Amino acid sequence: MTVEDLIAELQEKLAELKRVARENGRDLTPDIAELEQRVAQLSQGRGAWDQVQLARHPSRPTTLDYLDLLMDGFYELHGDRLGSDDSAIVGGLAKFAGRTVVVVGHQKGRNLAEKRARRSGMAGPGGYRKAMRIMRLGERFGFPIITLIDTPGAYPGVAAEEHNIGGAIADSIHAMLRLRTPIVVAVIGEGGSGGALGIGVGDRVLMMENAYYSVISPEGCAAILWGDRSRAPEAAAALRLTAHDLLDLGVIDEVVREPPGGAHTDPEGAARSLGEALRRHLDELRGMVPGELPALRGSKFRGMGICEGAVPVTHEQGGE
Amino acid sequence: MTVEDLIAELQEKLAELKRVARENGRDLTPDIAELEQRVAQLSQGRGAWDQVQLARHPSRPTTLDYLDLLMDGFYELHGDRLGSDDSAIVGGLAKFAGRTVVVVGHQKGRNLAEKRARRSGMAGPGGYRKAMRIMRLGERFGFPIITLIDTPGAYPGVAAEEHNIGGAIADSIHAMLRLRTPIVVAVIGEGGSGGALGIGVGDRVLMMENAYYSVISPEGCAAILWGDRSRAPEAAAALRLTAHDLLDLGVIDEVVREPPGGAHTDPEGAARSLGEALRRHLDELRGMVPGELPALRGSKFRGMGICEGAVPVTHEQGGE
Amino acid sequence: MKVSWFRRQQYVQVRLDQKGEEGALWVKCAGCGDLVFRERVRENQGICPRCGAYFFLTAQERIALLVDENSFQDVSKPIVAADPLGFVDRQPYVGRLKEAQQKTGLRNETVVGRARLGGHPVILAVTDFRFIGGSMGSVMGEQLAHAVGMAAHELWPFILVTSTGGARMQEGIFSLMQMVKTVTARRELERVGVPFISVMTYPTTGGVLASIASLGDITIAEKGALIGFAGRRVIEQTTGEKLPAEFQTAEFAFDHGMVDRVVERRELRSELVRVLEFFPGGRDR
Amino acid sequence: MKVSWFRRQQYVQVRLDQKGEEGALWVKCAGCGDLVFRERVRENQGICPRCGAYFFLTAQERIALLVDENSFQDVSKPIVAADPLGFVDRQPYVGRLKEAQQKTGLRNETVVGRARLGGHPVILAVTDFRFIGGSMGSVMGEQLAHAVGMAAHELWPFILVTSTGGARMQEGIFSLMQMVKTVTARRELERVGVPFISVMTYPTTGGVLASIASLGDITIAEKGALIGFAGRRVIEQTTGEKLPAEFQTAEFAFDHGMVDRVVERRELRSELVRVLEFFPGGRDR
Ligand SMILES: [Zn+2]
Ligand SMILES: [Zn+2]
Repeated sequence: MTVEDLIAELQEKLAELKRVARENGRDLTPDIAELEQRVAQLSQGRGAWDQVQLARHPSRPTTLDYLDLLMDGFYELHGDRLGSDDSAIVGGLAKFAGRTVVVVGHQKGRNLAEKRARRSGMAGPGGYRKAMRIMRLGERFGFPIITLIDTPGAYPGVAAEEHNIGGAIADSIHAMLRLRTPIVVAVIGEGGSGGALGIGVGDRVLMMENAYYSVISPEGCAAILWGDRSRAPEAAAALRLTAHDLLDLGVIDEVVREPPGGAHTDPEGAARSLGEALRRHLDELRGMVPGELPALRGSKFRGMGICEGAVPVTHEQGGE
Repeated sequence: MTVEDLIAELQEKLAELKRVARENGRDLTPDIAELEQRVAQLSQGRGAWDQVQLARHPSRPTTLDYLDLLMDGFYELHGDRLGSDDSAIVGGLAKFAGRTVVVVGHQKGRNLAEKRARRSGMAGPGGYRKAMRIMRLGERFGFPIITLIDTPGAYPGVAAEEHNIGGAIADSIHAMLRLRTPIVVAVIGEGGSGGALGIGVGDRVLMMENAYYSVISPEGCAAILWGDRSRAPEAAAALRLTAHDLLDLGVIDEVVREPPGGAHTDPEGAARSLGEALRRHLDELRGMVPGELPALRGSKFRGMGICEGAVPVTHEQGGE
Repeated sequence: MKVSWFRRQQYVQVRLDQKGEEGALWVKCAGCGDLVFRERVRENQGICPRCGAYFFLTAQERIALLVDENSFQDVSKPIVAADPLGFVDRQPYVGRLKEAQQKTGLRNETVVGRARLGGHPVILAVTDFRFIGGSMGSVMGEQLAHAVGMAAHELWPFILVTSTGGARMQEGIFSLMQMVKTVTARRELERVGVPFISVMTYPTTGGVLASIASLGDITIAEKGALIGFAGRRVIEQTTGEKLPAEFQTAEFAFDHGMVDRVVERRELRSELVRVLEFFPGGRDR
Repeated sequence: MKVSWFRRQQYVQVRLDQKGEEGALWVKCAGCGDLVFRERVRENQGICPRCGAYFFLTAQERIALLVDENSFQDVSKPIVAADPLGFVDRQPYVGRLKEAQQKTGLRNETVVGRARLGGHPVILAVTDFRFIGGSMGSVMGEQLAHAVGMAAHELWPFILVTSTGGARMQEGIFSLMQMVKTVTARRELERVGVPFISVMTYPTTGGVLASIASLGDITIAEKGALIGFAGRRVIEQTTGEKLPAEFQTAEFAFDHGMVDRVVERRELRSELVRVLEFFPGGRDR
């Protein structure tokens, strides 16, 4: 259901309520007010749900697609050295703009079988541990790190909990804060909560125009708040999860333009745009003293948050 | 079968062979020579097998026994944070001689049920990863580390291989070489190959008088060399695996005296003796610059090995 | 990932005071089903005197249970949640916050203080589940960073007692970013060699588990705690898996190497004192 | 832990030349059972031209297969094994060594050289399984330390190709200590930022797997490799477990996250060149 359909449906209900109120003389003001508010919220935030849909578009370029288009050779590395190789995260060495970089990203899969094998990019603990291993490899040789985020969230499964998925994400965040090499993060599709953040701690955080990044999926949010997953569009609007929202909120550093109609309509164009942004940020970071990066990266995130009644905590730009 | 029994048996066979040779006029010289050599080897090395037996004595004090006797409070820590808590290795904080230390050791179990649960001290990958985690905790706070070795070897099992037991031991060796805090290792019972070495990289390596430390179990060695596990006593003699052997070979730093009859006859006495040695070495190491320990530790082990036809490689004392 | 905390009664023997029950003399124990005298429960460290089930503790109760008498000095930052998204669900977030403040008497879900445990000075931070599920938004992130900063400055051990459903949905992406913020804070303690003891109580889930709570030097789970990243229902719905009986309990966390110890509520204070004995330092000593 | 290498034919398609077969024109392939012309196999990189099974490679054959033509310069240390324990089993260790030397024409099991791969200068070390199972004693430890030292000095990547049954029993505790020694050497490479590529071939087991071989920056398993710590028989006898079909194969190691890639013998050289392209540096470049 599109947002337009939903709005139309709500407006029909609203008209009905008003008719009943008028004809039967009943006071339905609170119900009418609530519906009007929902319509307003949806209209105002209709872009949000549309962008969530685009971010999830089945033909949207995945991490491996971008690597094919952007990198001059990607040499995939495998395994966490602890017992598993989680294919929901891919990582390896690549040549980008003539230099070696390390790339790590969620990989959803490009067909049904692959999607199943990769659990649609929902990584388990082994995925984050593999990511850490590969990123540390990059650090050892001073290679900059690029991470590409595209996941509905970490995998919610029994085995994931048994292998301490919470601890794995925490460790990965911790590890990324310590890396003495530049890190540029780009949310290319879905930025699903902790599963996204697990590889999301960078000196720069970019988002593709139609990507979203959220503390919880719109469906999960709707289920918790209203017990109704179908109200996801409203949740999407309320969560302020679009790239432009996040730029306004000061949480990301740049919105990467996509071709009109979205990245899936012109993957090459999207890759060019992403590649230009990555190159620019890596160039800027290359000038910095590697030993200073962890502290700057830390203060960037340390400064995120908005409270009241105290000295306002503002977003400090790390690395500039 | 004791070594004495074995020698008696061989000597009987020898007499028989000689009789046959004499009476039948057959030339059995090679067979007689081989048997004579076996007897000689056994007689010369009879201490070896006796000490292996003592090292495995069911009442021999275990790591937890020594901790009870030596430490002023042992606070056990658990878990590798990766999905398992391997009880074949115990570790935690302890007060020793008035100061906090970190202790890690194999734990065989003190009764049948415990032995089963702890797999008689045969640690899997989770055990070595737990050990690393706890040792790094010690390093963070500058606490010296004591490790107590008492294992027949790493656990040979399917799950162990699936979780990369080889890599876990390699990582642990690597981690111990990097720790910036003093490490004293003591082999208190069985020092079984890689499973022992996985927590065996120290600035000082001590052995209890009746402990053994070997690249392979005597039984395993006998099985490979002669296809006959019962020839373990000979293998034990050939392997030069006793504490005094290893001291002579320059591989360990000190033999810790045990009460006459072995540690199990007087655990308190054994603990006093071990405690005195640990304290002395820790005191010596305390004077050193923590940042220099990894390099010294490395060069200690870097210097181990004897080759011919080149500049002899001798055992350099680290940390002195 | 946000964990729903609505189904907690199903799987551990803990019960949240219901709204409206605040003043009641008797409360019903979720463990044995009996009505027990509220004051008896309070005196008994929030443990049912009949069956031993644990009741929720407020932050104040938790603190009283842990610290040396009269040693606690509240040094929380005087901040309250903002509403950076203008979030409205069943009610506006600002209304939800007011309600929580009125119900709990707290400005926010996180209480930070200087305290002593067995004579050892510490910085203690406690989250209160009654306040919007003890969830982590910008305020909790800032309070924890503030607490850690003090601990690093004083060289006092830092103890964090969590009771939280995870990230606070209503502050959207800011809540997610607190995961990183709290970990940057944790790194300050590493730099100065100050210990961090993480105490997980019922429940410690979602984004808080996946950040600072999992990074303790020592990690202790209170018996009866629920410890897990993803919610049970989410797991069941996503994977169709049947969940083991002990799933996400303190014992499960212990068996899977996530925590150092599982400790009874009655023993928690003495356990922490025991741990603190191992760490020298602290400016007062 | 020592792994017996006597049963290798059971689980991979590799076959060691038998003593006495050295000069034979035809060899029997363990994969298809056919008699194949030895020279054809040699020319075919040690791969059976009928069924694709891999034959063992000598160190020289392995080197020839990997490096640029005429680029290999043997810089092994001129050392041979001592007999520090006076070890005697079926025959004295010194005799066993002489026999191995005669059979292989090598002084010892480890060959170290400077070489180029696709133009990239590297230090290459290869172990030869024919020499007492390619097992690690003091000599291998010293050769690898020597090789790593050169790599660190020249800032050239270090490539180690292992074919080894593990630690060498006959040198007892000294063999065990080589595990630490090789890891200390590996640390030198970290300090200077020189890459270490570990190539595991049939078999890579025991103490070598549990030390330097597992610590590659990049780890490549040759298809058909046996990779495992403990021997199959030891596992079966100790635990009574039934071993999975793929147990300890290269694919098993890959599935369990132990290696980055599994590579066909024919592709190994180009694979290594591909990896080297990512690493700048090396004094000649
Ligand atoms: Zn009760
Ligand atoms: Zn064939």
